[in-house]
Amino acid sequence: MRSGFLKLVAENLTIDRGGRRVFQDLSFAVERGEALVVTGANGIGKSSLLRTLAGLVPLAAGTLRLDGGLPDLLPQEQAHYFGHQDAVKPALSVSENLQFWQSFAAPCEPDGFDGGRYTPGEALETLGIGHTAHLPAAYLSAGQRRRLSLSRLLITPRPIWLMDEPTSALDKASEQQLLGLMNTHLDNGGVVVTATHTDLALNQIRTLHLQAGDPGKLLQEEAMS
Amino acid sequence: MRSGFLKLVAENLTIDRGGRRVFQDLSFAVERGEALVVTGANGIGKSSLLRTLAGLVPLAAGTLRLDGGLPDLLPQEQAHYFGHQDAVKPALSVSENLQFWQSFAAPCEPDGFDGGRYTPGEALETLGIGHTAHLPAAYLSAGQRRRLSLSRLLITPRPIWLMDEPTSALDKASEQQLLGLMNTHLDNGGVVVTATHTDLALNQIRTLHLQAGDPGKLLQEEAMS
Amino acid sequence: MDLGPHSGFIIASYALCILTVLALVAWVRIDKLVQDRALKELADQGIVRNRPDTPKQ
Amino acid sequence: MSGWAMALFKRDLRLSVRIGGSALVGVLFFLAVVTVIPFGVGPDLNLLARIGPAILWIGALLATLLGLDRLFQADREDGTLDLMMMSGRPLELVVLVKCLAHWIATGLPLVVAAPLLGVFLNLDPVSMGAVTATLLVGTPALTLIGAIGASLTVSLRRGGLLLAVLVIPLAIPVLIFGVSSADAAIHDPVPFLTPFLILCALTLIAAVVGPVASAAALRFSSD
Amino acid sequence: MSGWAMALFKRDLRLSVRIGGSALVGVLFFLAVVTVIPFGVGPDLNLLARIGPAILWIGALLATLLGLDRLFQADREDGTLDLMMMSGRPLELVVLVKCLAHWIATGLPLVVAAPLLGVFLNLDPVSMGAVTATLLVGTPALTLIGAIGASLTVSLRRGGLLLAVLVIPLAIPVLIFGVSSADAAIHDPVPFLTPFLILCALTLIAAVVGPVASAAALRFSSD
Amino acid sequence: MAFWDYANPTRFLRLVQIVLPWLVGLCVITFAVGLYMSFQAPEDYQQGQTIRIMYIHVPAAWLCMMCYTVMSLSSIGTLVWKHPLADVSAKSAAPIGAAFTFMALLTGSLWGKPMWGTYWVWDARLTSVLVLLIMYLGLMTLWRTMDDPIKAGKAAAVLTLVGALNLPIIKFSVDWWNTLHQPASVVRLDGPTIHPDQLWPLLVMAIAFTLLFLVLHLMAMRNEILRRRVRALRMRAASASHPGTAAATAQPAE
Ligand code: HEM
Ligand SMILES: Nc1ncnc2c1ncn2[C@@H]1O[C@H](COP(=O)(O)OP(=O)(O)OP(=O)(O)O)[C@@H](O)[C@H]1O
Ligand SMILES: Nc1ncnc2c1ncn2[C@@H]1O[C@H](COP(=O)(O)OP(=O)(O)OP(=O)(O)O)[C@@H](O)[C@H]1O
Ligand SMILES: [Mg+2]
Ligand SMILES: [Mg+2]
Repeated sequence: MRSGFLKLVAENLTIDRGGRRVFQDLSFAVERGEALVVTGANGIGKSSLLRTLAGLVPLAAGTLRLDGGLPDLLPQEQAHYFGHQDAVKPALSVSENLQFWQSFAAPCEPDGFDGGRYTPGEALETLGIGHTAHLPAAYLSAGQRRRLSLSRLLITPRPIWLMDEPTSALDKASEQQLLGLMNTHLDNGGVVVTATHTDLALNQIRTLHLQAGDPGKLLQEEAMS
Repeated sequence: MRSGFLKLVAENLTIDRGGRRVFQDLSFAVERGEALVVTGANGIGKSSLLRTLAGLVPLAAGTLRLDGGLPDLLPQEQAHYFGHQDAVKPALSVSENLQFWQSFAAPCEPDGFDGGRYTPGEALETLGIGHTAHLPAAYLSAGQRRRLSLSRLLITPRPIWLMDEPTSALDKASEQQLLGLMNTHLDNGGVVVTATHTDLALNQIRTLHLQAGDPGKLLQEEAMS
Repeated sequence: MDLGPHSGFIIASYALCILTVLALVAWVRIDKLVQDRALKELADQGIVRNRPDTPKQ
Repeated sequence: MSGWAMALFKRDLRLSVRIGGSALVGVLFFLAVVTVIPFGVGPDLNLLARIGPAILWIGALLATLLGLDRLFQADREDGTLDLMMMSGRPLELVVLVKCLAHWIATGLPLVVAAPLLGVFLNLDPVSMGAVTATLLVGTPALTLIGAIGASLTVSLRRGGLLLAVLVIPLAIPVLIFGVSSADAAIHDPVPFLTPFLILCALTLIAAVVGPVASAAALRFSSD
Repeated sequence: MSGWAMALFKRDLRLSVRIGGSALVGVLFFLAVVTVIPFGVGPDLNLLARIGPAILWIGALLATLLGLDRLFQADREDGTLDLMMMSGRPLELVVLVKCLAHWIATGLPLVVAAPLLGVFLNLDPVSMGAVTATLLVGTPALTLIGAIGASLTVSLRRGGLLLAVLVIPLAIPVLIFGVSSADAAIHDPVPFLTPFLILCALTLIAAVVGPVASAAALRFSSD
Repeated sequence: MAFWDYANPTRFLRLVQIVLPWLVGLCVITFAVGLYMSFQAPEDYQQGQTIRIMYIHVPAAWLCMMCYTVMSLSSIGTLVWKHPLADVSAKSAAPIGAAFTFMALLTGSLWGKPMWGTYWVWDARLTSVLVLLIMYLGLMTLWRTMDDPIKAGKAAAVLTLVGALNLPIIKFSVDWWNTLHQPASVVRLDGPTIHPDQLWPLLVMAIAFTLLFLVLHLMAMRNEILRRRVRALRMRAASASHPGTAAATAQPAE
């Protein structure tokens, strides 16, 4: 395991959603090259955790920081979020969709992370939807849309990938391809945090299993290889 | 295998969606007590097939009939559709939601099918959300909403269940419960048609595997177990 | 008491104001009853607040 | 009303009342439009009294049509509409019942608010009564005609404005006879009853054409 | 404009043009409102000419506000808004650029259509010019103020009507000075420039307050 | 004890419990005195007996503006200090403010008919009060429409503050537009110009209205806090019996 400087540190995270406490005092750290896999039953707070890391749900308490990242950027500005929604505009063509995100999202390549720097065309080819580049995104099937959404992560280098059930709605073949990309990202020195209901074949996995419990103690964290 | 009269017969189904042919000349038949599991890659047309059976997507060609059903009802009026959307109104209480569907959807019990006839209260208890009966449905978690949606199938007896990725977004425990209900329905003489990406442990399975091929033909049908 | 030629307007404005105030009072009182009943219903199910003194948030 | 229709009616009424007071939003919009017009037209009370019935009718027309976009959309988005089509109940009746519930929740409050707003427009009691009566008879027609637009735009996210554009041409006869019977009541020589009866007839026609056309559009839009 | 802003601007413009011609719907609504008013008010040409600028302004106000509900909603529903907040670009500027693109796609067509509609209302060339000029300067303010309403209602499905209700009170000063400078241009004695300059000032204020308040509301609504 | 310590809803409820009876008593007494005085006051040489409407009209008008001020301050509390009671205060003030605005409009129109010959004119002050009413009602709708009270509170706070900026603008622009209403005669730099016999009942009624506002506001805030408790507890009830599907800690935030 390559050990580097980049490290996403969460301390005593507490989140309220809809006036209700989702979890309390959750702490963990993920280093470069590592994938944190968040598991747990329905409604336990996996998506909420990822959205918190993405800066989309406000913290009720606790701190979140990225050691070794660019100092003048917030952690979420150095992260990609790949959730249930595709952020694909059906009225734009596939390459227009992608080009917009390339110009719009600020890239971020801290020391020790090598983002790969795909061009939009290469990214689409890599994901096997190069032939659709000039079609309106409305013509894509659900799986193709998801792959288009994924190519966003390739064209703008950012060290942290937050992925909420990334394999959902994908068939087996597409799932393998996705895992390959995630492993490459880890090898490049990136960090992956993913919530899932299935087992993912990633290189360096740490599991964060959320489960209902007494207030206060609610997580088991185990390091697996 | 109990063999009965009830039989859902599809002949030469052809479906166009968004101006594109999804599939052509698809024929199959499912008898009472049998589950037809539709599999295939993303975007191949599983959901489209189910929505066609539900009468929601018009047929471009082919016929669809229910032998042994009530003669003055269309096949879809004798079927339940359980898809990605829950049809749950957050502003109504759980029991108000359910009572509405009980009064609204016409029941249908042809010979040889025994629908069980749950009351709303019993259905909620069976699915383990009885304690939420008087709460607004807005307070339910995603999994609970899905179970509420499922209880619709129990209170109005109808012989055909059309289920599109029924286990999606469910954790393992809820999935088992759902499979139990589906098996009971089959034992009662019902028919289940379901699209899925995972393996389902149902009693009497026939698999319909859709796959892209020549524009003409694309299915293998195999009877298992 | 003689309220002059425009007594109707004066009485109407006082009466309608009193009505409005009464409506406001009824609103807060009924609302209180509703919430109390809901809390009691929940308490009967054994669901009570377990952090009586911690500030919210 | 048979059991299922009653259940649907009650459900829709409950939903309108509970979801952020749709009724309130409609009436507020009505109030806002009526308030805004004098800012444009100027504070001349005679002028306002003269165009008062028109303002109230146009306000009610816009409030009704713009509030209709969720009539079927909410049910479509969460899959309820699919199930309604499979329910074995005649879709035309379903539409009619939904329109009725919607009118009671949002149209009736407009009718009730009209006399109050009439005060701002310096309407005398007779015109106020006349406008209210015409609105009472005419707004159901607007809802029923609007339902056609609502089902045509059910699958489009950006319903409100488009719906209004589609339906306003259809609603113009209602507006004309509504305003003219209100005006007739004010200016004695013209008989009030003729345009008013025509207005009633329009509502009855809308009660047939609206649900039938709307149900057809809904069937085509299912997918 | 820096690269990302230009990319955003182009994208929003493209989307407005491609998706069911939002511009067209806005103009059609404007047209519908302006044509409906004579049906209500009656065909008195002098009266129409007198209230013409007001009708045009009120029509533009409603068309602008009612067309704004999708300004952020579309982006929120498909998750784009989440990504925008993570993009490392100042949200206030993002809002400003989106408003600009939206105004060009939907506000500008209204301004262009105004003189044509003026013909229906029997406006003379001077008033037509004046109304068009005030609309040109004033409608951006409406869009920018409306953006606040759009971000407040971004998570609510039933945005349109509510947005209008929330925003109309905020837009009243714009309406007052818009109509009064148009009127001033018609009735010579009153100076045109004073209200017109105030209108410009209101637009500038809106260009600051709108994006700031709107961005704040968007941040709070993310979840 | 510092005011800040009452930030805690529970302690606030306790405080309300203690203060409320006294406030209610005081309010009733002031109203009794005020109403008596306002019917004893001499009639106006110009407006005759209708001057009695003033004793409710003017306090209601003052209160409807004060109420918006309270809401604006609370909104700052919500957005800047994230004070847990701030949005409760703002939310429960809105209906009360709307009611006072309604009263001011109502009494004003009823006074306008004998004085001006019409119930309503599109005059600067009247119109801006009407706009204020629309703003109150809009805020109430916004609150009702969003089901998450925390988010609704923040959204409403933004709108309240923008509205607070807008109110003076409306006031001035409308002033410019058309004016008919009385100029200020009580709150003036050179001292009140109305007769003391009329001023005193007015002031007592103003105090009574302020007390009424306080009482209603405290009661409404208490209801709102309870409502949020019910909501939190219900959410917990939804998941309580099923730890498998419950959130990690099923604790109410309230
Ligand atoms: C619907 C109609 C009316 C509304 C909305 C209205 C509104 C107001 C408001 C907001 C104030 C407080 C102003 C301030 O203190 O700055 C006020 C004060 C007052 N109003 Fe009215 N008013 C209305 C009609 C009338 C009428 C018809 C009269 C009498 C002819 C009247 C007489 C007064 C007087 C004497 C004051 C006290 C002014 C002062 O001492 O500051 N109002 N009104
Ligand atoms: N937008 C929201 N507003 C309010 N509460 C929410 C929201 N989203 C989720 N919640 C609540 O937060 C809790 C955690 O939900 P979350 O979506 O994080 O669960 P999850 O672990 O991702 O579940 P799943 O396996 O179903 O995806 C749930 O109790 C849910 O009801
Ligand atoms: N509403 C629609 N309008 C037009 N075309 C559609 C629509 N929904 C799906 N399609 C197209 O129909 C085809 C079949 O889609 P369908 O949703 O049935 O696939 P699926 O087998 O269910 O895939 P998945 O495994 O992703 O659920 C796809 O090519 C898709 O692009
Ligand atoms: Mg999740
Ligand atoms: Mg599918």
